[in-house]
Amino acid sequence: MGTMATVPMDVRTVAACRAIAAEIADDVQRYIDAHTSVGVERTILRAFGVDGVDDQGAPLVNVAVDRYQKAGLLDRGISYWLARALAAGMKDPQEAAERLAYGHEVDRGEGGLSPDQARALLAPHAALAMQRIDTAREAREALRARVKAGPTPHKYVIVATGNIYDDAVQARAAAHAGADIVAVIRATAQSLLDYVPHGATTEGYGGTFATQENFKIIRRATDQASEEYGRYIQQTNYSSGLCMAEIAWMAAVERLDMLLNDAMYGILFRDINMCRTFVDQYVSRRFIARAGIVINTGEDNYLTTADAVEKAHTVLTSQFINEAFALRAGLKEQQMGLGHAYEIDPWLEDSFLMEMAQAQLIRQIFPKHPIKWMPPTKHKTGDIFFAQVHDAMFSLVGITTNQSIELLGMFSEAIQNPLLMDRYLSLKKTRYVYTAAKHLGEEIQWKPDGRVAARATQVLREAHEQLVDVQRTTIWEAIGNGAFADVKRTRTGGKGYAGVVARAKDYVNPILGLLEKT
Amino acid sequence: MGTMATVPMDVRTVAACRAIAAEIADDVQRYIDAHTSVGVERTILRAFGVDGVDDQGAPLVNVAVDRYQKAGLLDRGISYWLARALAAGMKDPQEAAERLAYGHEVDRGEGGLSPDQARALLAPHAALAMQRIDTAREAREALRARVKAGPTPHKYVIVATGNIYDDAVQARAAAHAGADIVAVIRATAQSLLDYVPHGATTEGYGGTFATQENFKIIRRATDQASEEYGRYIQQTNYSSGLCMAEIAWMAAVERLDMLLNDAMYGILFRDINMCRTFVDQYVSRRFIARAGIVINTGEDNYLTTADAVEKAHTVLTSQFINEAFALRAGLKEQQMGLGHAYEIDPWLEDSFLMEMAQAQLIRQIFPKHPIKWMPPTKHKTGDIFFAQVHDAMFSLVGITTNQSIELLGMFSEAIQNPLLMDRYLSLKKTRYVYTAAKHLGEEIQWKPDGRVAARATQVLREAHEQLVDVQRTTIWEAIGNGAFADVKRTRTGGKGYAGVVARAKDYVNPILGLLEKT
Amino acid sequence: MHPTPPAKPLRAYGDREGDGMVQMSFVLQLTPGVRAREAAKRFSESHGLREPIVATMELCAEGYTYFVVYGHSKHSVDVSQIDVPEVRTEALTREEIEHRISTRLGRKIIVVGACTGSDAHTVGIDAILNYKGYAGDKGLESYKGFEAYNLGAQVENDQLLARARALDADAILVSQVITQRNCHKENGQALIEMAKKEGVRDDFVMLFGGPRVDHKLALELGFDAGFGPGTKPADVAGYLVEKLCGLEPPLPPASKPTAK
Amino acid sequence: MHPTPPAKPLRAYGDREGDGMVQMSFVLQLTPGVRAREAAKRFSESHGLREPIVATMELCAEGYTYFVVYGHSKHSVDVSQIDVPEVRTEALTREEIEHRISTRLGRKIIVVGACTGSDAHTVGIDAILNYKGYAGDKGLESYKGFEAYNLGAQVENDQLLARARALDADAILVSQVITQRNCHKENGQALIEMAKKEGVRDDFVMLFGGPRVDHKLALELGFDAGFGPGTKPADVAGYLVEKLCGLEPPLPPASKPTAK
Ligand code: B12
Ligand code: B12
Ligand SMILES: Cc1ncc(COP(=O)(O)O)c(C=O)c1O
Ligand SMILES: Cc1ncc(COP(=O)(O)O)c(C=O)c1O
Repeated sequence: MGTMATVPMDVRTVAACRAIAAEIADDVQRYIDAHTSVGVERTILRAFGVDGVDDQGAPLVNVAVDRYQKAGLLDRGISYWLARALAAGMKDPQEAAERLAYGHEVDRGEGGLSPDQARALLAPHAALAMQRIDTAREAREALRARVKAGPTPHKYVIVATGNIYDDAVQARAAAHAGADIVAVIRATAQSLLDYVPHGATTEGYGGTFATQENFKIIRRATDQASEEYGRYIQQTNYSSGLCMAEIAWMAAVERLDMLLNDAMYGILFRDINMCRTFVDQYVSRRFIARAGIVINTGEDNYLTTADAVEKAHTVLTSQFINEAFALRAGLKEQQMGLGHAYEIDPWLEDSFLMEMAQAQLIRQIFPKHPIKWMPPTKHKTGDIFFAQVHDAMFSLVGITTNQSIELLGMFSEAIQNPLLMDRYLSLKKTRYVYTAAKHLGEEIQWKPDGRVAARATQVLREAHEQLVDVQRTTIWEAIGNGAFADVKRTRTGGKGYAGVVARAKDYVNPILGLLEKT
Repeated sequence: MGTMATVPMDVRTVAACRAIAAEIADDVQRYIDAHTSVGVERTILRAFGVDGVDDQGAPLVNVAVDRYQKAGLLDRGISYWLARALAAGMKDPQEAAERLAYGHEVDRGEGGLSPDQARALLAPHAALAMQRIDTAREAREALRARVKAGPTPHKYVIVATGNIYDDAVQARAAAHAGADIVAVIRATAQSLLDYVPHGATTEGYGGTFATQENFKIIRRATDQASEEYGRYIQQTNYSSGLCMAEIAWMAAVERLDMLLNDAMYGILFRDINMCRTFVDQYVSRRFIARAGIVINTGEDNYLTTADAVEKAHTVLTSQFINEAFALRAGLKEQQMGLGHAYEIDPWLEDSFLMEMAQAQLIRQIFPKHPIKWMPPTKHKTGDIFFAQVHDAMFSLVGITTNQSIELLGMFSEAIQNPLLMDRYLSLKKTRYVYTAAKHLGEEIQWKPDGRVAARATQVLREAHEQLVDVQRTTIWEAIGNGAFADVKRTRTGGKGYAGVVARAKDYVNPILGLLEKT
Repeated sequence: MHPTPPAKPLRAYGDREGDGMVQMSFVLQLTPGVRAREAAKRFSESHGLREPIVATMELCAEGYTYFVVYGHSKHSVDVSQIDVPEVRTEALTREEIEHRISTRLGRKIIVVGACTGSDAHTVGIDAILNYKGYAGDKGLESYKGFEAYNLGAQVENDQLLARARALDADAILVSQVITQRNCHKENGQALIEMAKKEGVRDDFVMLFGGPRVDHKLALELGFDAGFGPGTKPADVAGYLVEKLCGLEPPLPPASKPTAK
Repeated sequence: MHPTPPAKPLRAYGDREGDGMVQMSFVLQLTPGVRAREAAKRFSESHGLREPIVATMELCAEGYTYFVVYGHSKHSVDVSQIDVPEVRTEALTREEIEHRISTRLGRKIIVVGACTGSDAHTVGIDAILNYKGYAGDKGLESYKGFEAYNLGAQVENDQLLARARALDADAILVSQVITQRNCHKENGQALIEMAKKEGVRDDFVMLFGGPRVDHKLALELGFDAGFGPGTKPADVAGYLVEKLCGLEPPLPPASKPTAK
């Protein structure tokens, strides 16, 4: 490969941005390390192998954790109580969890078992959890070594029929038409559910429920497609919402390749409480890190509510912060699919140049990161013929600046979840643009004193200024002031705050312990 | 305007190409200067003001010229015979022509009137012809000074309903949607007719007949549109086929802005005889030059029958030759809309880069020329959604390399003449691309050692080699060997050869005389 | 453009009056071939297309083929039979609105808006209510005569109604963007029924909005008016003022054309 | 892809079996507005679209509006009722063709081709006849067993027929690319009638080809076979060989899918 055209990038400013982001994240990390949440504790139970739902469909992990939370005992960690149940003779974590959930009385922790004893008792089970993750990871790596992925930018499409079996059909069709990555979009309401639905599902508005069984079904379909088309097809879902950590676990063991996972998306776009989100994202990422999954962050969404020209720098600011959080959760740069998007009003003069500037800047600032590049959505109308063109220009920027993961624009964006035909046509169009302009990025140079260079410089400068600001006020305040996406949230507002628990001094969580040692 | 990105262009090679093309054209010009044709002579009659058809629809100019040709008298020029009829008492050229056509006997030229006397007698009528052209030209210039044209690339669309009144509706609709230039495509069969149909027409396959009345009707519609939308709308038609010179005259006085007019198109694509074509194109261009009309040459067509990658240089070769012919007919560079096209198989790797190279090279070699840039046609299929994208990439090259006249691609290219909606959507798409990438050409530089540069260098080199070849064999032979468009034609083959006449020593043509003095 | 008013009934227009040209695309569960082409033709004919041209036929998934078809539709639509009244084109100016509120009503108009159910698309309701507004037109918050409460996204119907009652609001503004399987209709209707059950339906002017909403639909669901894509805050303000001042309010504007 | 064979009758497929989703676009001579939107809906409904969504409505010329519509088509097509037989997929190889000609016929097959009437599109007939061929498949000229005469473009029917008679040709190949107002059909039919009148129709295998041609149409016009877009020279060669050797010739292949 020749050298790609670059835009000016002041390395000192970039270093300064990273340093500030680190401080911003450290501040929050102190809070995270002192807290847990119902979501986190449920995840831990799942990792210990606890499964199943009651006759109302309530997952066992929810019943158990809620019970101990209500009893004010969650601050010691559900693991501690699980250990005690095991010590009391339960044959395995499943039976132990059932006792926590349905046992005659809540264990108030009288007598016996010190935290260290609990940890010792749980150690083999915790090791088993790690092994399940590692086995899945190795299986993925083996498959990817045998069946190679296509070249970047990877073509990422969504399926979203609501019915996992139809999704499987669509996923294979997408792979047939050239997709590299298939995401199953979640049902509209799921992220606000404080539990993970169970089993295969065939109904869902706006998408399909993320359940462990659904993960299996779709993974099977994409594995088959990988084998059949001789190209590794990546599978994606959403680790976000009130169950972000649980889904991370499920994805880890069901061998998903990617997860939408962002340190702040839930806060901004789902009005989920920030304390809850920060705690949950950390734990989810610890699992993700170990599983070798690539995250996709959600900065692209900012430009759907805020102006893409004026607020371009907020995307970069947030990427630095997301990166800092991710590093603290053990993620490698190669796992950080930082998000950005082509959302400038297409009718603005030189909008294409501004998009180039932003895409190239991000590419340079995050060179090892599998950057996630989102298509136009906000300015799409029902004019599908125009939308095709808009999306083509987007793909052209994608190939020119060598983005890593390209979500394909759909000409029916303003109308519906993509139909089979829409996805096919989008893939065809993208294949054309990638082929026809394959080496464009190597062929050109951006004029050093041109508009593109100036725009890139401006965005980096503004991001630096904003980072300084965020650090000064702390991120908690900054979000309160609408720093991102033009959305304002308060520290104790939003959904799920009640599910946050300060850890006791003798908090027990051997699984997190192992993950933190990874 | 900043400076546009350039490709390497060896100025000496370019100069050498021009010098060779001059010799190639000079060779043919000697032939031209010694010949006339029925088409030329009819044109001269029209320019003297002769008009009308008989009850069979046969134009008076045809009847008159054919009669004198059959009699073997055309070698002295129809003007000579016209002068004699005037000298014999006919009150004006119209009456004189009627006598030539329907008079009792053919005037065998016995006695009286020397060539010089004939010229003197015709002088005021010839002056009137010039005046009609000049008046139209001045009217155009006045209107264009008042109602300014839009920026380049000018957006050029075709209308082709077959019915001139529907065409007028479509033309105004196109102007409303942003078109700068409207062409009325000709009926499929017209170019092989050895006469120009008369009056307003409402039937035609594949297009609308070019008639003087139709020119008036459509000009009125586009003039109205110019006034209404405050943007000068250019009107175009076809000066090609067996009546290319007559149409040039009609266009000149009906104030058309452009004409499709090529020194070789008829030979290659209509199998019109080369002698005939060379003679006709010269005279047509003499009128065009005086009228201030811009020609559009047809090299783009070569790539519909020959491969656009392998035969790219033949386009350039032909442009040099067309330019040389045009110079000999008195055209200014600013009137030479040399044609080329985006016809590379879109699925070829880096096809977009090759198109860029060609477009930029042509732009540099012909900097003052209003280059005509044709959209993809050959590789269009009925997949209209894909075609939109293909056309968008074409428009992107157009704006990046600042082509002058851009024929807009139509997504229904493989299906039908464009519908109202197709044209609207194409204009919308083009407006978007031009706006979004307005300054792209100024923002980039092509790597001096890159693929684009190499391609441009190769095309120029190959064109030079081909020119050397053509000169060696003469163009008559070269066309026989399939030099252009992979089509082979012989010197005396093809349609219309019988209409070519060697000029006698005392050939009279005062109108051409005046045009040659312009 | 044509000098004469449109002939009734109207046919589709390709490039000549009455040619009836329409374009269709669809997928059939067939493999490309002679038979698939014929199937596509017949399928098109059953829609009323004469002489359909199968412009493209491509395998788009194993066993599925994508078609583009053109044909002359025999159908027409009689516009004179359409009872939906045409839009009043002149909206009130900001000054007129403010003036009417202060002179005729003499108090602020209180509005409460939300994007309801599981729908989290706030951009539309924000555009109408928030200061920033939409396409250069400032939102209701920017008017002296309005007091606007924007409850944001994912608000349950009962919360919205409770809030409106608590604030003694004049109007309730509901936004619905997600429309899969008509959930927007269900959500909207459920709110109206709840209001009726609580006997407060007539205490509020109730407006419905979103990209798939039009006036007709809103009326069917029991709202007072519906607002579709391209609505500007001033349209809503104008409507509310006239409605609350007891005048005949202008109809909600048609969805705006989206061209640039 | 689906394990089961397609249900008959077939409906359009959006993203779920049986959803019937189709897309349409068209222009109506109306100005965008409430009434135009309603007219577009009704127009769509008259084509059999249920719950049509007017996705876009834009002024595309003064007084004309462009619409994109999606809707659930109620129509279906019964593939089992389609009598057009499916293609024989394996074409003969070049070697097989040459072999059969030399062994069974023992002489060259003489073909004469042209693009007729005012049609000047030679690329198609050139692709079939000339050495260069099409998409990597060499034309009939390249076969030892064929003697191919390509008369080029704009050839009148009587010239073509005269030439075929003079050459004592086995087959006449007609290409028609321009199809406006069905002139290809008229031209084709006129040639057949001329041949019949001259009593020579059965002296030749007569083939019809072009982007809008299919086997069915060619038969209707009186040709022996029709060849559409994507035809390769070998398809034609194979057909001619089998036909002239008195075997049941393979059907012309379906128009090829155009995807890459
Ligand atoms: C921005 C956006 C988002 C943002 C929303 C951010 C936010 N805070 O609003 C984010 C990224 C978070 C998002 C998420 C999702 N989205 Co979304 N999103 C969009 C998008 C791109 C633009 C919508 C928009 O902002 N339009 C601009 C506003 C100004 O227009 P508007 O809403 O029509 O409002 C105007 C009028 O309708 C009117 N109006 C609207 N409401 C009201 C109310 C009243 C009272 C009045 C008077 C007027 C009025 O006035 C406004 C100004 O003119 C559309 C696609 C598109 N281009 O339309 C998809 C789209 C709406 N989303 C969709 C989906 C499915 C989702 C998800 C469910 C996907 C998933 N499974 O994860 C999620 C979940 C969200 C949820 N639970 O609701 C689908 C909906 C499909 C359907 N028809 O049912 C769409 C169409 C995309 C698609 N093709 O799949 N989305
Ligand atoms: C190239 C081209 C031209 C070239 C032709 C050069 C030449 N020497 O052939 C030029 C530039 C000269 C030209 C001119 C015109 N063209 Co033209 N042209 C095209 C174009 C872009 C491609 C056609 C082509 O070459 N296809 C490739 C070949 C290989 O495909 P094919 O013809 O289908 O052939 C295959 C099969 O059909 C089959 N086949 C074809 N014939 C036969 C015969 C037999 C016996 C068999 C067995 C098989 C067979 O085998 C072939 C190989 O698979 C099309 C648009 C498009 N993309 O389709 C317009 C198009 C065909 N042209 C069109 C028009 C209107 C014209 C003009 C009339 C415009 C004008 N008014 O000036 C002129 C006049 C020409 C005339 N009198 O015929 C229209 C026709 C509209 C219609 N449906 O009626 C089209 C569709 C463009 C458009 N949308 O307006 N054109
Ligand atoms: C990072 C991230 N998480 C989650 C989502 C959406 O998922 P949900 O709203 O179901 O949490 C998105 C939106 O596309 C996203 O970008
Ligand atoms: C230079 C030129 N002349 C003429 C034509 C076509 O016109 P006709 O075939 O009617 O002569 C073309 C084709 O587009 C052309 O490029």
